[in-house]
Amino acid sequence: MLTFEQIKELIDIVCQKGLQGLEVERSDFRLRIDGRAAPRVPVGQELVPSADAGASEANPMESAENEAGAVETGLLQATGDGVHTITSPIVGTFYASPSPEADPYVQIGDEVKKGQVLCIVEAMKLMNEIESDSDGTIIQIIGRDAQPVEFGEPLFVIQPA
Amino acid sequence: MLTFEQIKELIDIVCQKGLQGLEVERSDFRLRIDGRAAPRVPVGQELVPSADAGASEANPMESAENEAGAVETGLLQATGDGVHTITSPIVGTFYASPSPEADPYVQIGDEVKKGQVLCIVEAMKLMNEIESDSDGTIIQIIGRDAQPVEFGEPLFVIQPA
Amino acid sequence: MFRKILIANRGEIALRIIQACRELGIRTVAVYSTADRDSLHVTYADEEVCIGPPPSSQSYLNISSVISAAEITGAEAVHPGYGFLAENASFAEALEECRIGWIGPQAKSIRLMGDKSKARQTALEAGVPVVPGTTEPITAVDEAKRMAAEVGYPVILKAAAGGGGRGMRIVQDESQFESQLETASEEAERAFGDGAVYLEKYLVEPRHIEFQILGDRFGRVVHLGERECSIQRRHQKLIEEAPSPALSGDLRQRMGEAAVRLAQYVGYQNAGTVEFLLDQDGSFFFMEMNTRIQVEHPVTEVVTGLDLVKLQLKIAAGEPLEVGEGITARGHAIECRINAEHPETLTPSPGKITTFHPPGGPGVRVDTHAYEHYVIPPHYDSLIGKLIVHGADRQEAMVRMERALDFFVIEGVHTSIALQRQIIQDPRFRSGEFSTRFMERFRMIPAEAVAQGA
Amino acid sequence: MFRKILIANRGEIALRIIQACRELGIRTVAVYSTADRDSLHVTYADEEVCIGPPPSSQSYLNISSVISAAEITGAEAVHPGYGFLAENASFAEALEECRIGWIGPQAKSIRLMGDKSKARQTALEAGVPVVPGTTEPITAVDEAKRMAAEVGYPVILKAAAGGGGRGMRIVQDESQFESQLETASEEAERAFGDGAVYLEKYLVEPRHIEFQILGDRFGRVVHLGERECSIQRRHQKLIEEAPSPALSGDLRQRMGEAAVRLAQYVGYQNAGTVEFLLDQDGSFFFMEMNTRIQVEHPVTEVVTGLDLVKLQLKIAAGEPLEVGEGITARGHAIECRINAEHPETLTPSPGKITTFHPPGGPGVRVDTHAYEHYVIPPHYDSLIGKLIVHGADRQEAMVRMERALDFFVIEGVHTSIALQRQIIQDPRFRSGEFSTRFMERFRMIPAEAVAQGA
Repeated sequence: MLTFEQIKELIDIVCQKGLQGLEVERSDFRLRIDGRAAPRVPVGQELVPSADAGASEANPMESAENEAGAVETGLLQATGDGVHTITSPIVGTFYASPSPEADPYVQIGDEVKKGQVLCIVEAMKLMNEIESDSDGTIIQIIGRDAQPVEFGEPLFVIQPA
Repeated sequence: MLTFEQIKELIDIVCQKGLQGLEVERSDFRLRIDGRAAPRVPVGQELVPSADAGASEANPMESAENEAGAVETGLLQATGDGVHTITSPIVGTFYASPSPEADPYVQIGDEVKKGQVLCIVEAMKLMNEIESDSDGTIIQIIGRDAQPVEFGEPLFVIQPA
Repeated sequence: MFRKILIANRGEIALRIIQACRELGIRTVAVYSTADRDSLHVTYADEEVCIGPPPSSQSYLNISSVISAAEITGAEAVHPGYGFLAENASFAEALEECRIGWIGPQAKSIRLMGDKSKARQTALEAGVPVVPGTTEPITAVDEAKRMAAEVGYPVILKAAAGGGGRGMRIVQDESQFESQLETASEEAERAFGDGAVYLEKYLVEPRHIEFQILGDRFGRVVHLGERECSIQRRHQKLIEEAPSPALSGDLRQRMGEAAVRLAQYVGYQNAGTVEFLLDQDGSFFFMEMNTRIQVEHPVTEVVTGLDLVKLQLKIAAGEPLEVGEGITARGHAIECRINAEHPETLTPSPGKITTFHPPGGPGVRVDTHAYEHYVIPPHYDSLIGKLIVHGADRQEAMVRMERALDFFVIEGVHTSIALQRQIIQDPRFRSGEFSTRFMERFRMIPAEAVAQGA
Repeated sequence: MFRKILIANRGEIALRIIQACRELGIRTVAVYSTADRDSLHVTYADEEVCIGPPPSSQSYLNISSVISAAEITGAEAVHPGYGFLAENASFAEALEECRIGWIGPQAKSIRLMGDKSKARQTALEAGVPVVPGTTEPITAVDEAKRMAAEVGYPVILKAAAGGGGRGMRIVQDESQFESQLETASEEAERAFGDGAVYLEKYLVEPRHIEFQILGDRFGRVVHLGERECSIQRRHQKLIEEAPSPALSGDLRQRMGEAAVRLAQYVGYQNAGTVEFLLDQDGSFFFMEMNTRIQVEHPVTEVVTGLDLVKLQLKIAAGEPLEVGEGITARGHAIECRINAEHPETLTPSPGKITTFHPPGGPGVRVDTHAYEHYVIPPHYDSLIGKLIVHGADRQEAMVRMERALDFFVIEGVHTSIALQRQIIQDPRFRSGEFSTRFMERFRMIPAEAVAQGA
């Protein structure tokens, strides 16, 4: 059986995690929490005319756009406990290495320091070096070489040290 | 078992968090809190342009129109346990008596039989006698003499025998 | 001008009439069935009266209820819209007896034009060509053959008692005449117990061309040009346009004059439409006259810049026609009727509209009573709106219609939008070379196939 | 013609450009800030690129981001709409360096007309009248007095360093001249540390009249008539119309010729607008030239039947102007700018639109990016749509606008609809006799008072 304090704590967890509901049942005890009302799907999506549906599939941001909070999470996407995402601060073309012949700046598993260059995003012929904003280990490289990236698009996932 | 104060606290939490509901059940105790309903003004109302808001106030049907089920209830309005409403089957002018000098067909408190004439609704110079559809006692006369009535508008309330 | 009128209709046309009344300072009374409580014509009218339960026979078609509603609200006249009581001469007469005005032609014009054979006879008297053929059933084969030669092959043999295609035979040339006549007569005998057969010229690929007419109380009649209405399915118009891509200036003038001549001959007042069949060789034949405002009146409004419903009200109020001679059309207009129906099966699709986003921008007009959350009742016809575009020429009108259909988002019910998008993109539609048989040959590409091709 | 362009804007004008591109078969790239993810221009464009966070300085005004977006999507040209980068000559030049096309006038025209004093000088050279006055600060009182007599009283004295009304003095006649000059100079000295003062003719009740210009790459320039834009508050236009009720045919011709003369003198290409002040005596003066499409372009489109955005695209693609000489306006058009702001306090009202029901029917056009459930972000201007009506004459346009405003339902945010309804009903607006000072004198009746009166 759960105490009053424990019930309160469970409610907090349900809300934090965005769960739809929780039920606990024992022989002489039953608890049911119905999560927050589901956020309405943004109308922008509903309004995509069917003829156009294919046009935006290439957009890797799409999946993040369903959340009302996407503006914030797009900038610093927490994809799990402790890890965080480096996003592109500008529109341009992603380059993993300083020149076509050179080795990539970083590879998966590399330890990086805050301020270390991770890649280049070219915009209007200017090579913008993108630096790591924390110490840690590269656990995922999302940017693909010589491919366009938008503002806020995730490039790297880092496990902070 | 939860104290009164604890229940109040849980209600506050449900509201604050925007939960849809909470249920706690123990051997001899059950608590159920249904979260706030998402406020949703009926669309028909929202679309009334403000400049016109006054125009329809005179319509006695208006209050019934907010309910999706109004179509049904307008035809046979159950206004309480057992009583029922005689509505106008046609558009026209309500007359309580067969002629201006005559007494009204019925008065409050009168016992009426099924098939007994209760009033006249004039439509296109035709005097349509409106009959009671059941035995009972007249407990309310809603139609006003020589005033227009719409289809489905309540005329009498009867307490069936 | 009237101070208050009653609108004996529902849906988009009721709303259209309210718009015209607002602009003329006329108060409006809406009537509605219990199924239409949440309809916009009820919301936007100045007064509203519930006249009956959902079935139209007990509400919108109930003459006594509609007239009572006019009486209890003190409405001076009734606008019938189209459909329902619009072409009911008895209704017009009943109103007259009750000293309530009628925003439409005189009852006698409605009655005359409502009778197909009298209308045909009247057209002949007015010197307006009708489809040539026999007026009496064929008795002598030789005379019938001479008649067929006179009107020119192919000819069609029709059962006098007929309908629905039975007892109908198309005869391509004289060699087949006798055998086909025999078959037709036998079929007619079997189907209707009457072997009598008429003969008529058969139009292979006719176009449906109609002329908008306006007549005032002072005997003046003008036409406002034509509408091309050949895109129909099961005699339901789907897409209309003005002007017709098939008419030369000379032909337009001759057809317009014929339409005016007929209207003048019957002393026609208010708005009406004279429908013609146009043959491939440029000859045209009177089909029927509609004694009301048409669903497709906006295409004429868009190219002429006139407001036909306002003109109807002004004529009914006794004002002389303020329209000049030789109204010129500017640009090109196309209308798509947006129906709540499955685009392939054509079954009606009543229910709740969950998303409703009409298109806007240059040259786009939307006439609709629908809105987000509106529930389309199952009791009435499936028209939920009309999308009308205006372009500098037919080419611009077509691409604008494509764009507007693409941007028109309706969810929750099926609509004809997908079908119309395909028609607009059809090469034959694009070319302007089509007849009333267009839809017989048109095969819609199912939605899944469209999605795969994209 | 271009195959793909990028639209460096948001809101209704971005959508307007998408519409034009669709009709011309041009693919579109939308750019958007993170605040505009759910905007319709993003939904309806063929491709979309997020270019930055909500502040426009970091997104819509960020030249490098916009150009990068064009580069990564392979857009051949950029349409800037109005506002943001539309009159930024450096942007036009940067695009040229990157070999990306620019749908607008040449950078030199933008730069020249963006400099008020150079623009004034250019107008003088082109023989287009400017408001008479001194071009150098007043040094000798006597000469200034002679000048004042020449331009005619009243005159206005303006601080050379000034702005915001300080150091401005209106002089009604010569007897006040010296004392007012002293006061103006002292005020200017105190306010700006510079007592230099100019003299200019003071227009008591001027009207704001602007002419729409189009120029192609082959040196051909035409005007499409005027727009009346005198209904402004704090230099923000609220209501525009075409034609102006103040212009005779002769005056229209002379002003139109002056506008064309100026555009031709600077070798102007693409769409532009020459703004004039029109004095009560019929004399007119060049004010400025806007080197972009205007918010109020639809009123010109509606009366001419032309699509200005399509013409911009065609001109930029090197096509010659296909517009004939002497374009005739048909009927009368009025536009109301629908802003999300409190109609009395004018404070912006961002937030979620809970009900959005635009009007339809004859002669009504709606240009909007809003929809039911749309959240108006607080970062950009408050224009959420434009309601444009077309009528046979000014009278019909006015009653139609009233009707359309009445039927336009927006809930969840405050809008300017109530204010505009009152302006349209104002007797002075109705008479057509008004100036740019109309709104100074206009007092809105608060909503409660309107409700009580009803």
